[in-house]
Amino acid sequence: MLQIGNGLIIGSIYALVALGINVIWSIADVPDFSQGSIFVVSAYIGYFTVTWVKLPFVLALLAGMCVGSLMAFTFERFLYRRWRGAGRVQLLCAIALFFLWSNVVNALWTAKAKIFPAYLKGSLLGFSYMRLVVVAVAVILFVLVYIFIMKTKIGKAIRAASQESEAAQVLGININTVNSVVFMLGGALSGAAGVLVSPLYAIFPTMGDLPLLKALVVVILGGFGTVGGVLICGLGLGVLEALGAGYLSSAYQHGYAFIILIVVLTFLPKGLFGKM
Amino acid sequence: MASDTKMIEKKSKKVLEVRKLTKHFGGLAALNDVDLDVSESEILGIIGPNGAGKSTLFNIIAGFFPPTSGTVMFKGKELTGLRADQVAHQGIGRTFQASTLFKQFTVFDNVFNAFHMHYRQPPWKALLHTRAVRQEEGTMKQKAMEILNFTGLASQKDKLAENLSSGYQKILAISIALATNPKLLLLDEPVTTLSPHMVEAVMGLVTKVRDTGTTVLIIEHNMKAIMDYCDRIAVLAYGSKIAEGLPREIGENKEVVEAYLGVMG
Amino acid sequence: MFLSITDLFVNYGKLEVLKGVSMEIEEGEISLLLGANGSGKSTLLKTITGLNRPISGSIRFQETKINGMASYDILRLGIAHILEGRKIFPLMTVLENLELGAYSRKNKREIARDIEAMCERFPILGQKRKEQSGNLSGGEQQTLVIALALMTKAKLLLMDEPSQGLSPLLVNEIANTITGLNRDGLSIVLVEHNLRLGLSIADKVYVLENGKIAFEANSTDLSGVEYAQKIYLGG
Amino acid sequence: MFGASRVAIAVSIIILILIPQLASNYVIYVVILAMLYAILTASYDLLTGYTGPLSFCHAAFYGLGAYTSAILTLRTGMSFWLAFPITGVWVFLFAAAVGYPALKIRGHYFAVTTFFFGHFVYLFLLNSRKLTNGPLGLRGIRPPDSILGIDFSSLNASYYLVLFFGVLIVVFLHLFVKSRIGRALVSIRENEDLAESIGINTSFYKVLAFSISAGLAGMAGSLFAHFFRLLHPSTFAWMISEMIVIMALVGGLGTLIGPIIGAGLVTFFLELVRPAPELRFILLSIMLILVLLFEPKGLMGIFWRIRGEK
Repeated sequence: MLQIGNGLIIGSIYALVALGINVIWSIADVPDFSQGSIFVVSAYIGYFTVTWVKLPFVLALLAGMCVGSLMAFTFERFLYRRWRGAGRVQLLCAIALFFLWSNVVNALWTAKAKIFPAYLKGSLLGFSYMRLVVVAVAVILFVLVYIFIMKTKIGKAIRAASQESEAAQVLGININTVNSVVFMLGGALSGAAGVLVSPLYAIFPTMGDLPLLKALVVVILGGFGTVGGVLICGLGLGVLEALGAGYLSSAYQHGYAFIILIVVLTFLPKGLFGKM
Repeated sequence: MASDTKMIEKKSKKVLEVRKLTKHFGGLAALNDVDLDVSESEILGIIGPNGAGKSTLFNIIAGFFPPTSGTVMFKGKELTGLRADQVAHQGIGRTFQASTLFKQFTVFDNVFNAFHMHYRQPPWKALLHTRAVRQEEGTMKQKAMEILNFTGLASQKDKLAENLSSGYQKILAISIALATNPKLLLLDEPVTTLSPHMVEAVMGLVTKVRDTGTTVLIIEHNMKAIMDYCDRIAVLAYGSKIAEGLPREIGENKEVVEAYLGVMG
Repeated sequence: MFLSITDLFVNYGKLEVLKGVSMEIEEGEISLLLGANGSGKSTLLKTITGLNRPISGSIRFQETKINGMASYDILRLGIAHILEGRKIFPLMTVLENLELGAYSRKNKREIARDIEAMCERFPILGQKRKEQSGNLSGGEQQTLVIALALMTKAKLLLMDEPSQGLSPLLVNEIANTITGLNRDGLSIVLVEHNLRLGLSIADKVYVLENGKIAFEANSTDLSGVEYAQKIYLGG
Repeated sequence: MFGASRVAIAVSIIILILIPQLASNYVIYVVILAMLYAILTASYDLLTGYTGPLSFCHAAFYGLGAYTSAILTLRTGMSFWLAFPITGVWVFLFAAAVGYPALKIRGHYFAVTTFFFGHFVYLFLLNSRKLTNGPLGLRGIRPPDSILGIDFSSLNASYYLVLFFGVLIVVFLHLFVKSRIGRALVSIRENEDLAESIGINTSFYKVLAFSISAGLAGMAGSLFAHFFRLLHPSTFAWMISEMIVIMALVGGLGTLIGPIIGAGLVTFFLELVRPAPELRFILLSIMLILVLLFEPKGLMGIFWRIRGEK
């Protein structure tokens, strides 16, 4: 029970990062590794907002999301956009950005782990409130993104562009705007995930590696899935890992995702779910 | 009379037999129960409106994807289930609709590379570049030059493929396919977009290829090329074969004209 | 002049596709653009609506130079484009598709009214408005594509092979729809393989060959067979 | 042109042979490192440069090789001279087993999968405490046994050992890519459909290139293990894979010589900024972005441009 709960908590972090990567991948056709560094940078921004500026956690979360979307916007506007259609270069650029920012963080704030101060005390059914907040915020963000994608005008434009890019363009959809919006959306989600996870674990420069990898797996398994599909895949992966760690071996906890990935891709090359 | 007996004689030597070939993409039927017989040393034209399933037929014969049902027999041997490279080893060469070439290679290297499956020296010797291997490569180079001479590209041999005119690109695509030494050649739109002069040149080459004993299957929209150079024509529409016969018969077939051009009278 | 194209050059990679296309299209007419496969008809249409960038030459629409403009600005000026191959948004409902057609328009009440009008004009769309458009039949999808383009309220409609892959019965329906639209005041540039469809409704005919307009005429000047010979039989 | 490049290669080999006689121990040490990286980039080039698929896990095979060789010699007392080829074969086979399903995945999916695989191997090295001694690393690895009276615990002898195998591997790669197999690989890179239509079994050759590339990286790992005699998982983390990618791109993919020059230059560059270690990778990644922006063909692209070729 506890394991399933913890799995859901970490799974909702995977799902948050995955959702952004998923939308970006379906529009810009690049697995945006730089979301991993946005995750980390935002976690630090959240940390400094709480410890230095002494603002409440909610504002730290917002700050992280703003910084995240700003970073992603910048990357898209000034780098990825130059190579639209040249997927290989975009991918190399994404890797370079991830590499760059991991090291910038390391240079700025050292590899030494920082402890994010607790902002809520107490627990429910064995889960601290802070953990429950993670799931709650994740669910709220998922609902918001769902409404955004499904109901708003720009959301519909995003879906249209991901299905038939040229047809969307001749109907008056500005593909540059759509790109900017999806990157900002992705950045905000990764930023939120980074800040949310900070109080549960320590903050350190490589904290984004695993969530990024797991999110990429979720996206691939979900086969550019629906918003709901990403959530289910993310939570499912979190729970599977937690159960695996509990009953099999915790040392290889992070390998399960890889094994699942290889198995699923071998037998179901299109992933588990349908399209957005 | 004489030509009729020749036809009968030809029919007895079937090279390719397509039986009840069906291909569904999702819910869409791209090919529906298509039967097709191709005799030795004939040029068979396949025509039909866009989306009729012509390229799908080629891709299935060449092993690029499997049919939903039905079979393809080549010289009495079942092709269905073979990979594309295995089909090539059976003696089937093909070109692609868009000018699919090794664009960054020279014309010569395009053809030379296509000799891949004719090497007999074992790979470890190839690594050591032994004298036998160098000799073999020399032979292949010679053969590549022979093909370029045959197709008339010898003067262009050092140009990069991407810098060729579109007509020469189509000829280069055929030259590459010829390097596999095919018994059956599948040409996907070999003269589309070409000027009448180049059409003559390419189709002349196709005839020359046929005269060496190779059977040729052509998908083409240029009706003049098809009518003038094909021995027989098969017509596909909406995934089914709606007619087959001599060019003269096809040209007079109202159903064909209607399906293909939408022209009455 | 309504739409005027002067000396347009377009490359596709290193391949020269259009080599100096010039044509003038009058308001209120149906212009049929013919040419063999790969002669550059789709490229020409895509260049008009900003999906391709020309190397040189100019395109003017109602005296505004539109080459170099982005697709969404060209649409706002009043040119809609029906791409080849029934490009709808298959994972969205019919209604959502129609809303996307009106993406560049602002007035919500008008849009709602137009959607209703569209559902009346094409009853099948009204019946299936809640269905995922990917599940519609080929003919229904083609209807939806046309409805989508109409939702843009364009003055000029570029249509790329609307009859492709449709049965003869549906082709007739499409022909009726196109003439209907034209009667309502829409100018149309039609790329069409089906000569009978094209010639029966077109006012002007243009033939694209070797990257240029090789030939233009009023559609009544020649019979269908002569056109067919011109284009397909290499006459 | 051809003659000039032959002369250049001969001169560089002579310089490489002379270095231990002329330079300080520090320089020798750095050049050994550069030569190990050159083996890695050259073998990486076989897959990504010549065959096409973009891979982000080369350091994983490097690490697998290093640990395999170290564990074999430590646990069984096997000699380096036996462990070295066994390591190569084992990593080759391992890569074939992984590559067979993985290479069915195309494009970005493959790249992401390799990235994941690289991290997976790193985590395995880090967490399999019994086998690899986990984060503490492996110590006490023996230098290669002496043969013909050469004592390989000396720096100079190690240098010549790495140089010898480095040259051997590069010559092998050169022969490989110049052979008809190499031509088949390049055909696959240029156009996979056309390659199939001329009878090339593309999946077989891709797995072959992947496995050979990995096997050679494994051998580089083995050399590394017996030269440094100390292994730590972080030497094989994903950042090292990315460093190899950067070295190869800086030099120019698909040229063999380019990635080797890239390895040398980047290693040299990394030593220059040694006083500010936290800046090293920052500058490296900026270097990659600059290469992507201005000359995707790397130094070889600049070289060709100057000579007015291609």
